Amino acid sequence: MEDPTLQNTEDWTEDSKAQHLYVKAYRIMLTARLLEEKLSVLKRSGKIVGGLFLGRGQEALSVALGVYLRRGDIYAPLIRDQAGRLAFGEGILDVLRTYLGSSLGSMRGRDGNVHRGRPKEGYYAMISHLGVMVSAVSGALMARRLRGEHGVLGATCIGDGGTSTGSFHEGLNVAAVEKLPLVVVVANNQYAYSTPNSRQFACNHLIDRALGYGVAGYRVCGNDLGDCLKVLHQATSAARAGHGPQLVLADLLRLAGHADHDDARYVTDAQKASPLGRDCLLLAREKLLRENNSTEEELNEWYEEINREIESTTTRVLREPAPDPQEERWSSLATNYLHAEE
Amino acid sequence: MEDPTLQNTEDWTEDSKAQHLYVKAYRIMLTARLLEEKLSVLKRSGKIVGGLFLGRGQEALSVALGVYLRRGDIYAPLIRDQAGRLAFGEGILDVLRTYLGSSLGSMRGRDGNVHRGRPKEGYYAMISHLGVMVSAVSGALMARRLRGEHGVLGATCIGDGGTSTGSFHEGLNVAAVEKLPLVVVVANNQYAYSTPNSRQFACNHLIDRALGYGVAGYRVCGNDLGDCLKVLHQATSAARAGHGPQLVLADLLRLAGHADHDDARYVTDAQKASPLGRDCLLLAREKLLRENNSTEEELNEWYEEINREIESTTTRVLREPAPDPQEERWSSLATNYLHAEE
Amino acid sequence: MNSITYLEAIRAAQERALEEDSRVFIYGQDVGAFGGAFKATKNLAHQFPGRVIDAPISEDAMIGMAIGAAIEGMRPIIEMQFADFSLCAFNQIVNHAATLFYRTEVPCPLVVRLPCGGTPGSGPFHSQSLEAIYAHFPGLVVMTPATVEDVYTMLLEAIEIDDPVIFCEHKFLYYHLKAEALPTTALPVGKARITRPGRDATIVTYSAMLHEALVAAEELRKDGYEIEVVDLRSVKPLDTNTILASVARTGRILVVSEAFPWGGVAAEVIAHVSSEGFGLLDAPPQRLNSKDTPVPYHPLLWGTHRPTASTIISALHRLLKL
Amino acid sequence: MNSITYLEAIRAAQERALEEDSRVFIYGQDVGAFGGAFKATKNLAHQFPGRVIDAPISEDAMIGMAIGAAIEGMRPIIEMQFADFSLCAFNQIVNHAATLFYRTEVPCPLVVRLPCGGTPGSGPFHSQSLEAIYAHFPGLVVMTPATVEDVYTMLLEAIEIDDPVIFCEHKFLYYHLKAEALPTTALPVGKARITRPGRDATIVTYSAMLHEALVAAEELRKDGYEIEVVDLRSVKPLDTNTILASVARTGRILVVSEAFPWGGVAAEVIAHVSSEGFGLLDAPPQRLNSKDTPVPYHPLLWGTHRPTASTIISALHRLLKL
Ligand SMILES: Cc1ncc(C[n+]2csc(CCOP(=O)(O)OP(=O)(O)O)c2C)c(N)n1
Ligand SMILES: Cc1ncc(C[n+]2csc(CCOP(=O)(O)OP(=O)(O)O)c2C)c(N)n1
Ligand SMILES: [Mg+2]
Ligand SMILES: [Mg+2]
Repeated sequence: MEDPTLQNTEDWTEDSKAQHLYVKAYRIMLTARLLEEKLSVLKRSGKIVGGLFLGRGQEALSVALGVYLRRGDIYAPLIRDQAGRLAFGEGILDVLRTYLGSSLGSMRGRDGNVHRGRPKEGYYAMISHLGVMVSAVSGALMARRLRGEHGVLGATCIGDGGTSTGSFHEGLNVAAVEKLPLVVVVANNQYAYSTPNSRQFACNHLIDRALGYGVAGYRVCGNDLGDCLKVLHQATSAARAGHGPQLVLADLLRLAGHADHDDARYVTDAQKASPLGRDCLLLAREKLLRENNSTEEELNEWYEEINREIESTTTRVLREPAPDPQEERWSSLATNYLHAEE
Repeated sequence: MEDPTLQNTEDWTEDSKAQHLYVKAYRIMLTARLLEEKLSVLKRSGKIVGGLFLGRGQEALSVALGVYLRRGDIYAPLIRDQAGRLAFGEGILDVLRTYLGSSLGSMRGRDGNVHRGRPKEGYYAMISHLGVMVSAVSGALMARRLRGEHGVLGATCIGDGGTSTGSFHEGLNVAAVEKLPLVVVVANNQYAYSTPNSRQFACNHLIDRALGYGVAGYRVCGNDLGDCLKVLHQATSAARAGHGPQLVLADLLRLAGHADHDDARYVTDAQKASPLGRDCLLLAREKLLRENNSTEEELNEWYEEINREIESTTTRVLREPAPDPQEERWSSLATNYLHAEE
Repeated sequence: MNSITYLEAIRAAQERALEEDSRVFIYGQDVGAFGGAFKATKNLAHQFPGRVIDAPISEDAMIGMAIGAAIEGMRPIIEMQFADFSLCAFNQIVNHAATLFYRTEVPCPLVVRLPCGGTPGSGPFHSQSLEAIYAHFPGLVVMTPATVEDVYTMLLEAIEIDDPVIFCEHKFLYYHLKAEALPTTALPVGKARITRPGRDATIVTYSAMLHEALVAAEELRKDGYEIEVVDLRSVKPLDTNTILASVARTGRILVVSEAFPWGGVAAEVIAHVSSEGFGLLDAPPQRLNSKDTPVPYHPLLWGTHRPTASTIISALHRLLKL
Repeated sequence: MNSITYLEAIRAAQERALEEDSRVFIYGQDVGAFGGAFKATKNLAHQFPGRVIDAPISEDAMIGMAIGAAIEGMRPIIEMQFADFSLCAFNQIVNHAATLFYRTEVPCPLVVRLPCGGTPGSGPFHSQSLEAIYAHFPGLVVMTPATVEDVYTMLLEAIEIDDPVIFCEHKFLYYHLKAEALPTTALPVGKARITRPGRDATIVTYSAMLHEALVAAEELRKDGYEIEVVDLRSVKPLDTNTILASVARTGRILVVSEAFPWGGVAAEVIAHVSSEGFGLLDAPPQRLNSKDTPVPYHPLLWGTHRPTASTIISALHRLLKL
């Protein structure tokens, strides 16, 4: 097992590649944040139906996994992974199409919001039931191995609450038995909906589970982009190199309600005031200003640029057609000759 | 966590209470062994239908849990726990009635063989699906706590294979969160049916799971009755004293096939020849002869006595009526007014 | 109280059960201080300290816990956050809870509360109607209350019953459906109710579809038809007597259910009616279910996927011409 | 080959699939060197190294693995040790595998092999017939082969189909049922077969009950009745055309299924026949299922719990008099 107490970030200002990655990751985080802010507005104005789950506070962790994934890898994000999705290559057009129910979106109105993906491109579409994606990604990796493909990576994310599911346990155990190139990122944001860690598990820290599964474990400061990038680099490299599943445990706080309707009053003031409660996006921005010679103007320009793209894409998508029930095939089978007519 | 390397038995020859318990446990082990040998004969002669799973090689571990249970405790044994069942108070009459399908048995022919119990007496009737009994016993303990009862103990057993079920994970995690007085004994007999540990989990030793659940863990030599008694004493005492769930991991070998039809050829010769492969019953007998002033005659007399009881009970049960389908109520509901007539 | 919602009635029934029966406790995700995802346990943790307990995200263990507690004589109520998540506990429900009494003669009195059914935008995983698959398994009682009054009295009865009860609440009714006061009398579980008497055809339905059916029946009155509407209330047991008596009066039956079509409540009712009441039928019995796909996310697709007053009206017109 | 059992045909189909299609692999508990609990994969791990893989006791993960592999273009076959254990993977099957194509337009071609049905002494947890609950969910194909020939050709077709297939094998047929040779032609899945033509009444059935029905039909011949026996082969899709055509000939129908009565195959078939073929019926359609309790352990109870040739005979006599 790797040293679970890694905390201090590399001095990346010395290293232009790391620096470049940091900047790239920041920009994606910013995009995710601004996009989700727009989604909140759209939700409040009734343009989005269904739950809206925000990744606010979790962008650094999410993006840090995404930036190390390559075309051909498998990625199964969860509800708070807008940043990781963008890093993996999702366009904001597809995000908005799905949330706004455009028939041109990848889910064509059949599924919505966070339940989107393009499985053929390695971007899996989560189902709601927590835990199940771990074994699904593992199966994909097993398939690749059976075909003799190497260097592939699979990655998925889950929350502290999701680790209590039997499905998570079975999936991670199987991945460990098969020594698959899998990275599982656990975002411990201290709560599952309103339920605190103390009612979710009894170990001192979820990192203690790694040993029991026989997988490498890493502990990371979830709102420190530098730390996230460093640890995810180690974990993704180790998995790709054939060292079996890597379990990354991040501590952080969700800086929003569980979903749009939740005011998260159960989060204690002490937690909000603690280092966990700091906003990863602000921290990264401060660091860029401090250590990267970035200027306020530059960063504000990004902000404007991204917002312009979000606005224009929203306008475009709002004009797109909704799915037409009359045009629907209303069949759930891929095999045509088995499709019963009504 | 307790020291996981406990191996050496107390010098119980000095301690008459421990000695007394050892003798009692031995006698129960012997009864279980002889009873199961009779069951094998009955199975071969076609008198038993359904699977016959033997506890051969696991009696020391099983009995060591059973002897520490008291009236009012909850016990959910598994397929190889004949010894523990007898220790908890099951009579051989009920065992034979169930296996031979007597209508007078506790399951009245509705269920059979290992799936027997008397839940109202704290003796739970397992279902086949592995893992589910952990949460069931936990729920019973929660109920007792809600009622203000203290000092109660719940106990259940499972195999190495059973630890891979999601149900086991959820159950143990929940018990840990609730800090319930539960002892979970894992009999690692190296195989789940034909599947070796190497295809079942990837940790070095299943004891490594204790930390991840936040429960106390013990490692015990599963064919050493003295060690089993010592460790189970610690574990049951700790649970009863309010220290939360206790996970006991025993290493041993199953000295029989998975069920009656299996010749267990997959067990390696090296394993059979190793210390794991030694027969707990013989080891205990040798120790009694060596250190307890027991004589061969005495121990042989027990053997005869037990066999006589098994034979006469078998004769009696074979004369008992089978269940009568015409007399069956054919309803699965306890609530009479909801029972639909056919 | 001025106007009580379906959801509030659920809360009130639980409050009363906790108050009157010390064996009752509630277990589920976020049911404690938070009051549950839908607020069906609002304030109860505060009113009944230690008896409204937050569970980890472990549906299988939640039911396992309830089984053990039920064996020990308690009356656990398990709240699933959505009915769909109960499928993670399917094995414990159908193989453990449902078989316990048959196998051991020890009752297993637990209630699994399932927020069921579709609402716009809820999609494939937060919309399912699962009554049929639970009803298929021996040993379970499956209730599907359609009114504020029923959800209150039936939940109280569910808690009293000595068997595991699958209590299907409809999320679409949570806030929309209102009553003036909580009822003081109750029709027992196992009895269907003739919500609207009629003469020309019978609609048999339950849960949220009752209200679509009533709208359709009212609409057909304009054309001079009197449609009888039977609310099943529980789908297991199924009150075949009331159904047959209604068909005896009308000669025509349409069964409406929001669930998937294959082998659900509609098929079961029609199988009974055509086997046992063949001679009563003036026309082939008809059924209307959702389409045979997952429940779609988009409100426009969803509105076409499930039966509505308007598709019921069309089905009735067809039935009346057969 | 001299005489091939139903079980051997399953093995042979898997062998052929592994040989001809490099996308096929088998995953399940003890399926590797051991050859499976029933020996349905005997020798295959040896013949196809690395492609017949032992799984931990993790049914949920087994299906999850298969889903991922299927998305990547493989054709996994999952062996459940007994059908009953598939309920531990219920969520992955009905919510993940079954919805995938509808949601994403990416096919999910996997086969779940379920050793189903009762045998004496197997009891509540090793005897279940689960076709109805899988068929209830959109997105699954549910096959229930009753003959050696069908189990062979249908398993091959199941592997080729682009959708998740629940393949219900009947354990009672594993050793008892024999054929001379493996078939070289096949009726496609989705078509029922008229196993025995008749005139006076139709029995619709499938899986092990086909053989009980055939015995019953033969017995009624002594009384001068010609009973037509339809083998459904797959319960989803359901070949209603063949069923209706048969009822058009005979005017009478009895549906026989070993599964629990509420909302199963029998209810679904009767709902179709009475809705769509009402005018063809000379008598009320009838059904015969197991009793509505868990499957009992004792052979005497079990023999009464499930339909048998003799209870089918009684039911036919009743039907013929209606
Ligand atoms: C098996 C299952 N049970 C219940 C739910 C309902 N649910 C959705 S999100 C959630 C809380 C998840 O908490 P956590 O895993 O910590 O992720 P977070 O929301 O904190 O990011 C719950 C209970 C679910 N999705 N899946
Ligand atoms: C959930 C589940 N899946 C499959 C089975 C079938 N099965 C019965 S015993 C067994 C092996 C159990 O192995 P282990 O837990 O190590 O116990 P042992 O037999 O070695 O005592 C299996 C796979 C089961 N009982 N439950
Ligand atoms: Mg969380
Ligand atoms: Mg074992």
